[in-house]
Amino acid sequence: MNYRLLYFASLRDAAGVAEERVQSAARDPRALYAEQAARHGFAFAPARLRVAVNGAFTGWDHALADGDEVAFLPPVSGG
Amino acid sequence: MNYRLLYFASLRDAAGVAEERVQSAARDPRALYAEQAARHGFAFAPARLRVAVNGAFTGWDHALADGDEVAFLPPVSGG
Amino acid sequence: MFRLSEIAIDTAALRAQLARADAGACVTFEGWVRDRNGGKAVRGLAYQSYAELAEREGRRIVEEARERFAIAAALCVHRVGELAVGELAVWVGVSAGHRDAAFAACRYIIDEVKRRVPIWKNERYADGASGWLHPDDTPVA
Amino acid sequence: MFRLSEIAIDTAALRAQLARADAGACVTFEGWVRDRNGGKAVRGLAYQSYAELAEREGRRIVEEARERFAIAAALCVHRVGELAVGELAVWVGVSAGHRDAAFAACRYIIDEVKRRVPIWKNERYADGASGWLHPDDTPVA
Repeated sequence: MNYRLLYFASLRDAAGVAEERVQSAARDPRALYAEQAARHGFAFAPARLRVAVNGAFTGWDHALADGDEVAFLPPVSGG
Repeated sequence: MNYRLLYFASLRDAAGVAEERVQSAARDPRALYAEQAARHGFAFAPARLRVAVNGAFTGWDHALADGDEVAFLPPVSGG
Repeated sequence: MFRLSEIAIDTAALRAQLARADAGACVTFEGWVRDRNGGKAVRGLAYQSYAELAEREGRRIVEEARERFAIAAALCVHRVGELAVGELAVWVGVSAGHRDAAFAACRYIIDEVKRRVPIWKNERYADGASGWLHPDDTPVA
Repeated sequence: MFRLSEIAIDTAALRAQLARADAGACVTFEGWVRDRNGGKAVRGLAYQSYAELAEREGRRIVEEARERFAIAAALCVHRVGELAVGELAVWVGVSAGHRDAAFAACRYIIDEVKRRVPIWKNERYADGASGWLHPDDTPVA
């Protein structure tokens, strides 16, 4: 499947890009993050992150569809 | 003794003046208020009021001195 | 700082006085003249004060807030005289390193000002009546 | 209303939007860029956001505040991009009939924004270093 991945804050620094398109056999955010964490060397365990698909928060077991926009969100620090 | 009395809010309306000078045998604010309440028809019981002498809050048994400025203060409603 | 004002309160100037390089939070409270009270339409109001004692007690309250909470600066200005509906009656501003102290101190100041500072509100109603108010905004009996 | 802003926040214009004839209380919170954090001198900072989701989540928070508290109006604007020390990073304003609800709703909004809205702060230090921050303002390990 094809996904569009968005990266923010320290994940963006680690990936070296703000977004990228990937081909992956992963069918949920959990598997997709494991794959990308290994590739980019992300330090965060999934429990520290939230996941959003197509601009809405969702769970790590969400069933992904081809073309989905997926973001792994580090702990926020606005305000 | 001579006192200068200040009136505010509904006490001012009842007295018809913002301040007045009175001669009185009263030696504390409690006796002085009883006297003025009878004269002007003040509705407030002393327990509803606070008393200030010379611009500072004090108690009803405060020993008054000749020339003191005494104010009986209705419940406040600023803010 | 606490003071009474017979003219409109310049909130921008007051807020600028709260700026501190080590302050990360600023909380302000504004009390506005409402158009009704207890079902009666309000046209406006007048605040009367015992000015000397009001400023002394107001300064004491601001000083208490500085002692009780970890704040950088605190200011309060209360209008006196005639006010129209929608006008600013009282302004409280607090800056602090962090928001907990800023919220707590701002709340403390307005609560204590309403409870202790000798200022009295007289509301003018649309039906032509007027009256002094109790602290809980019910009319004096 | 919640929105992100890439330019300085006009607080006077926002406050004017909160005015309601039946509102007697207005509470605002401002988050300012501090000159230090954890003992390090801060030169400035940059906020990054996931804009689409940040505005959606921010609007949800303001809507929650309107459901939970008896308020008249609520607004929140959060800066993104580069900010200098002393600049306004986030503004929350709430008007209400009475001050209890105004204070509670203002506090609710800033707490939830800091907890939930996808915005990240990167501080630039006087020693030339920079770093992303955790929600508790400690550096990311």
